[in-house]
Amino acid sequence: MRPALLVALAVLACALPWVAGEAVVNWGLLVLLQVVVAQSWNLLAGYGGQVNLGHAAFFGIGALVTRSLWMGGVPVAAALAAGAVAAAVAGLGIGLPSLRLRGPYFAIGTLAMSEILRIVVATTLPEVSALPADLIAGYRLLPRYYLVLALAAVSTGTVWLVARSRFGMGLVAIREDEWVAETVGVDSYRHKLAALLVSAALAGGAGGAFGYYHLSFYPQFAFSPVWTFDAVLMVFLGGIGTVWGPPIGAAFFVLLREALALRLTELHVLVFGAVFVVVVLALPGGLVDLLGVLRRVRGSRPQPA
Amino acid sequence: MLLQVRGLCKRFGGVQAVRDLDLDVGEREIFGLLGPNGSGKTTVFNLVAGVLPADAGEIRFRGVLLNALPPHRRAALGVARTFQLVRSLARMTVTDNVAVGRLYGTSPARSVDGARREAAQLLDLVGLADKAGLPAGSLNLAERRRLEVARALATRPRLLLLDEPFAGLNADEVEAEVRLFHRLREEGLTLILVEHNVPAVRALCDRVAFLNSGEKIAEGRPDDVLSHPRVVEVYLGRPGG
Amino acid sequence: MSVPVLELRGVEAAYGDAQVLWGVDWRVQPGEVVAVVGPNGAGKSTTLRVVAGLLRPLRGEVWFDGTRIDGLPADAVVERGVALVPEGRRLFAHMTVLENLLLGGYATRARPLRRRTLEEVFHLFPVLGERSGQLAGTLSGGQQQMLAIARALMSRPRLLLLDEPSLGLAPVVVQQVYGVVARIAREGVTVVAVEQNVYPALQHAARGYLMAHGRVVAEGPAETLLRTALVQRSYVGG
Amino acid sequence: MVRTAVLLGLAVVAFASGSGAAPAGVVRLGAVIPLTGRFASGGAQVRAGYEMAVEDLNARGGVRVGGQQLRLELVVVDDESDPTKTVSRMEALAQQDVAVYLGGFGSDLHAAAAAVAEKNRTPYCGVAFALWGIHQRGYKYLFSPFPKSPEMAIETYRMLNGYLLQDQRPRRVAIFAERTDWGREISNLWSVRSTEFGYQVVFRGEYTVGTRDLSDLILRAKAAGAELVLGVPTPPDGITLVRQMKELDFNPKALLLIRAPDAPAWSQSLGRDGDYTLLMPGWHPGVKFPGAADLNRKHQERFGRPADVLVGPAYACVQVAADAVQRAGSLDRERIREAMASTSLRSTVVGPVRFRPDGTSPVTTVVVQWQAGRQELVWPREFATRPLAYPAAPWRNR
Amino acid sequence: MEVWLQNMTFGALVGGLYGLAAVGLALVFGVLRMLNVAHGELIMLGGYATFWLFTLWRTDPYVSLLVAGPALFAVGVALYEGLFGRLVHLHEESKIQLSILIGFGLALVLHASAILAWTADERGVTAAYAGRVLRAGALVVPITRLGALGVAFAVLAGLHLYLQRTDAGRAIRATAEDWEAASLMGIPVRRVYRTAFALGSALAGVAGSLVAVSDAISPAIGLSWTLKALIVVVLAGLGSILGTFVAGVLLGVAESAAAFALGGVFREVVGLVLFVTILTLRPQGLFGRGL
Repeated sequence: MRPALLVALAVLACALPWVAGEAVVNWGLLVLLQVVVAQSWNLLAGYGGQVNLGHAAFFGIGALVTRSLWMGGVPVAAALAAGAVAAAVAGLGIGLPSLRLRGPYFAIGTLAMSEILRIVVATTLPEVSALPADLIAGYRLLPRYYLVLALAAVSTGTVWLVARSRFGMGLVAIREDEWVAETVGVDSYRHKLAALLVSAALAGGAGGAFGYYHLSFYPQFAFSPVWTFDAVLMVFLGGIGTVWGPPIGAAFFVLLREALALRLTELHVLVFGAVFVVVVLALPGGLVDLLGVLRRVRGSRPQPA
Repeated sequence: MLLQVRGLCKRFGGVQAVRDLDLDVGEREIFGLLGPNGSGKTTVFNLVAGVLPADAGEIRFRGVLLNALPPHRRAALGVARTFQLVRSLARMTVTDNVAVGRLYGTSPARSVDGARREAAQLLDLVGLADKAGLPAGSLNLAERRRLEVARALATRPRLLLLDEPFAGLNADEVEAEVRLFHRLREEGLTLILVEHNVPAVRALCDRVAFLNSGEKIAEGRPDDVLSHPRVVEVYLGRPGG
Repeated sequence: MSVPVLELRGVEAAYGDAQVLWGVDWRVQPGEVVAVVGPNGAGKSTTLRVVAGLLRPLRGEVWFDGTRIDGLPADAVVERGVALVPEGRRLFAHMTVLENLLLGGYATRARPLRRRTLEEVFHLFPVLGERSGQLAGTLSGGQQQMLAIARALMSRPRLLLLDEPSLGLAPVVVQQVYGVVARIAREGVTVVAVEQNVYPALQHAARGYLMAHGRVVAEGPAETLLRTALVQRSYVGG
Repeated sequence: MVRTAVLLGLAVVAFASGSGAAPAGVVRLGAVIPLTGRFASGGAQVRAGYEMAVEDLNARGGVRVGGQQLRLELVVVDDESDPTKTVSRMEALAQQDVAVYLGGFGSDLHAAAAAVAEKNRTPYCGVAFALWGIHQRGYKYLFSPFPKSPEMAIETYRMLNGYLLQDQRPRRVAIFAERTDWGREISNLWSVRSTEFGYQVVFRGEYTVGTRDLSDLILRAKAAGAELVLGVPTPPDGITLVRQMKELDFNPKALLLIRAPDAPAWSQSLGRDGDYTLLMPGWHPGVKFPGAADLNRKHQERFGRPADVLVGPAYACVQVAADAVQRAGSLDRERIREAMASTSLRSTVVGPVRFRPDGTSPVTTVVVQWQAGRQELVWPREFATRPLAYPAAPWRNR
Repeated sequence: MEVWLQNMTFGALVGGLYGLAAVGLALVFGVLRMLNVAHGELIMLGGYATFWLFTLWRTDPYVSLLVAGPALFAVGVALYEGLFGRLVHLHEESKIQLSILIGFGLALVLHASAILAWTADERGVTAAYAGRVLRAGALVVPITRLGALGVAFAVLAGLHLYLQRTDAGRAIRATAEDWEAASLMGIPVRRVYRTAFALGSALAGVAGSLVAVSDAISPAIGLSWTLKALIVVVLAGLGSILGTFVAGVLLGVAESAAAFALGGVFREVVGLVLFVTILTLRPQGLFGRGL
């Protein structure tokens, strides 16, 4: 992506709360939150080739730990860090056994493990986690927005760095052919595990931000497989294994859905589904291809004399 | 001895793929493994490279027992290989296929950029410099074979295992490869190759071993082994083939 | 000369952006055994894929028995009487030998005669009859090649295309395979065999093409072609 | 490609041109309701109630604020039964000058929504949730003219004792609690209250929502000789429960399920097996409160049946909101909240409404029973359209 | 002991439905290499077909299978021609990816359309004989569920025979194994794809009918059935129709046993733990031959 465009986007993102209303900031926050979830998933799936369908578990653990600590009086930064670490530890617990599975077995195996976690949380913590009235009175959206913005920047930066690092080269080699990667000296298990841990920590951070952002939700909700599926859809839609595909996918996914929901009371789900299918058929390589298309269109336009 | 194999055995289901095999390959030797299809040659490669666990026996590389080490550890010690059915990292560029090797292996490059620079030199060596920026999946078979060699070399190995490096190459290409392998040996590498191409084996190998049904039935200089009556019988089918 | 059973006129083809055939012309007369040799990447297999309908040519025409068949899907080409034994045999490994053979006779024109064809095939390849209940993936390499050819014969082709039938087979087995090919040809089936190894192919064919870089560079009687190939040093013989 | 670019462009334009502030002369009520997803069936009833109430009130001239007649405008947004979307869509409504939030359906969504209302300092009137715990968090903007678990637990036993003589009563009670906060809350209350009314809980079992087999609970309750079964299943779980009770030939004398039998589809799905089931939907079209008959008539015209059980409470919510706006004499949300807290309405379709400090309201708790494929009001007795049918006929005799 | 047996019986009956729900998904994935995540929504459509036939004309739910199956077969043909068929020329990875995306969009469209058409209410079909049971000693077996299991088994056995014994069935298997080789046999591969997709949809339709009889349907049931089917497919491993069915039954039994031994809230957890355990011990699934 062009640096000028990147700077413009960054300025826009930072200035958003000062120029737009609460609802728009809220949408911005949701987009950025999904950027973090999508990027963290993209890191493992797009670069390491491991389709993890249990991503929601990390998000949920981050949300649960961060929120419990924060509501218990721990400063939010520390709570968030704890949430990310807890998610990474869970990544270790899930990763050690499941990374030995391959392809669809890894995908469904991780899905099963996260479902186990969700049901256990639903069973042991059925109470709603609502902020008490005094915390609500002091609630401000702004710090939440900037926190999520920072996380989105960190996660996208992480993917950008990984894509350019030795570690990333090793990961991509594993994605392409694990045997070959091993025979040139890539420790595939440790690479995958490391990618999973980073992915889990980022997802945990996103969950932590969600726990800090949301006023009232049931703990099991943060473990819902929908978090995983949304991430998968946004990454596929935007362009898997690219740095800019997931953010584009997330923006499209969230904003189109919200825009339709506010305008078409009954039909919005139907229209969203139909538009989604049309876009997928029109851009099978992901929305990120649109960047290339636009560039080509601009480049080929005849210059005015 | 660089590579020492003692009593190596491997069984797949009911098939004894490798049976009680002993091999000794010295530094800077070019060693050939011959034998008909299914004689266990590729299995020996897989056992030495570590993608398959051995049932019994020992594999020592420069005195280090390899048996329990995973493939990437063996690569770090200096064992590199190519594959019979070429395996390229299809959606990576030709340069990056080689750069990956440079970033791992025995003496990894410090930076990705540095690895890519060195990769470019290796691509020159194998004659792929003009394809550097293409995805590896777009190369043809002969080019991918050379890419595999470059990638293996990028790990700075001491021992290079070549699985049918001449399959599907024409005479000029084979000749170029033979020259390349001689040059690698001069630079200090040891090569073991599995090959059907008899003239190339004669031209290249110092010593060969002949396997049949997982057992070594002859070992020695190529001419001697290829004229060994049992070898002629099982492999060539008719004299002078 | 009579109407050729197979004729290619200026066939060009590409995989994606990469063009691999640059105007291939073949003329194959009924009952011939034709060998197509050439180094790897010469476009031999690609030409067969074009004839069989697996790849649509960019330009050029493919005529079979007086009708144009380029652009037809593979299954329609089979219906007209062309059978390809693909490189690597491509058997249905998880299905039995018998099932593989029955599938070979799937084409509408072959199905009514399937029982009879099966008997003929078992006569030609007795080992397949013995192993008809065995999974195809568990056969030995030579048996697999026999099954691949037998499966193609089940469609009662008038033109049989063989892609690298000797690849990966011990020399003794190669002799057996070509022995069968000769018998098939005697029954009146036209055979085109693509080989990298000049010897086995040209030994059993009367005539051949030498291809390189996506073009036919020489054609003629097998003997002559063998010398040309050697002179051009395109090969180190096996 | 071009097609996609145009589509994307349209999406962006549509998004950017968001509808803004409410026009003058309008009181905007914002409702985020599940119209798709798992809570959609309840959401549809709630929505119908809101829409009909707004129509009726506007037909009567709307509300009078500061000497001006203002029209009510209802903005309905679907949250797809997803609490995160509830939040973002409530925020979007906040930008559109919503004077009062109206609630959706289901405790997940209410919990999220009530907190957003609290944050935005906007009064929130919600029905169709009986969870009492949510009212105990010190929220000031949350109001609910709907019976809550404590009343429901008491009325359960009061109704039985009111109809049945000592020796007829189903003394041995089994509670099938879904593993949710509401399931736990009410099953505890049912347990606690049982002894003071002369009942004994012989079996309490929990299950997760969405299960396809409840035979383990049924077999245990049967073994314990339960005569009364209490539960709060979701509709699919309720259908599964009744079917399996029949299959396992478990014939309690009474079966009371809250929520699952609310939907008119209950008897359509279960036929005669759905009969005898008791429910506590919070309202019934048979109540003789002012306006209820009128509402039923209009509902009949539009949907071909009297008002569904959630339509009434939803309708009442709009009545409460309109009343509060009128008494506040302004569109200032703080003042509307004050007014709503001091509500004292004598004539809504759910009867008199006033609010306790926790936002709950001592509204009439009704008990309804499916009889011959119809929902009949059996309690309170003065409104009863039919007497209680007891004991339930064994499955095989229906 | 009898209670245990009773419990297991129920589990097996529910599990038969799991198996049937999974087979259609497995067939489509095995032949086309596409993951139709709207499979659960097709089950939902099958359920509504049965529901309306029953409500409008009192059609026996087991008879309505004969309508729901073919109706969903037609829907499958339409979906293949309109959507999924556009992906067949892509390579495997893109095919899986894009089929998931299209399935997701399709699921939303079907869900929303179903609400518009039939409201969001939960429905079920209760025939006159529903709830009747067969007795074997103390064991009771509800006939509707037994019927569902019997139908599921009969349909799958029929499918099995079709795939093993007929030319069309062998063509489907051959295409699943190697579509290019299949086309060289004269098999019209695209027509086979369409047939397989439509068959998968028809199986979803039949499963939906049985869900309406023994469970409840609503526009929202799709996702949970898709997930359940996915788990059964992987548990069984690809490549075996009857294996998929057996895996479904096993999962049902395991869930019931768990619910009984440990309490209802652990039912699904134990099923999943069992699944993960089997996966780590036998990564190719119970009956699979690896991918």
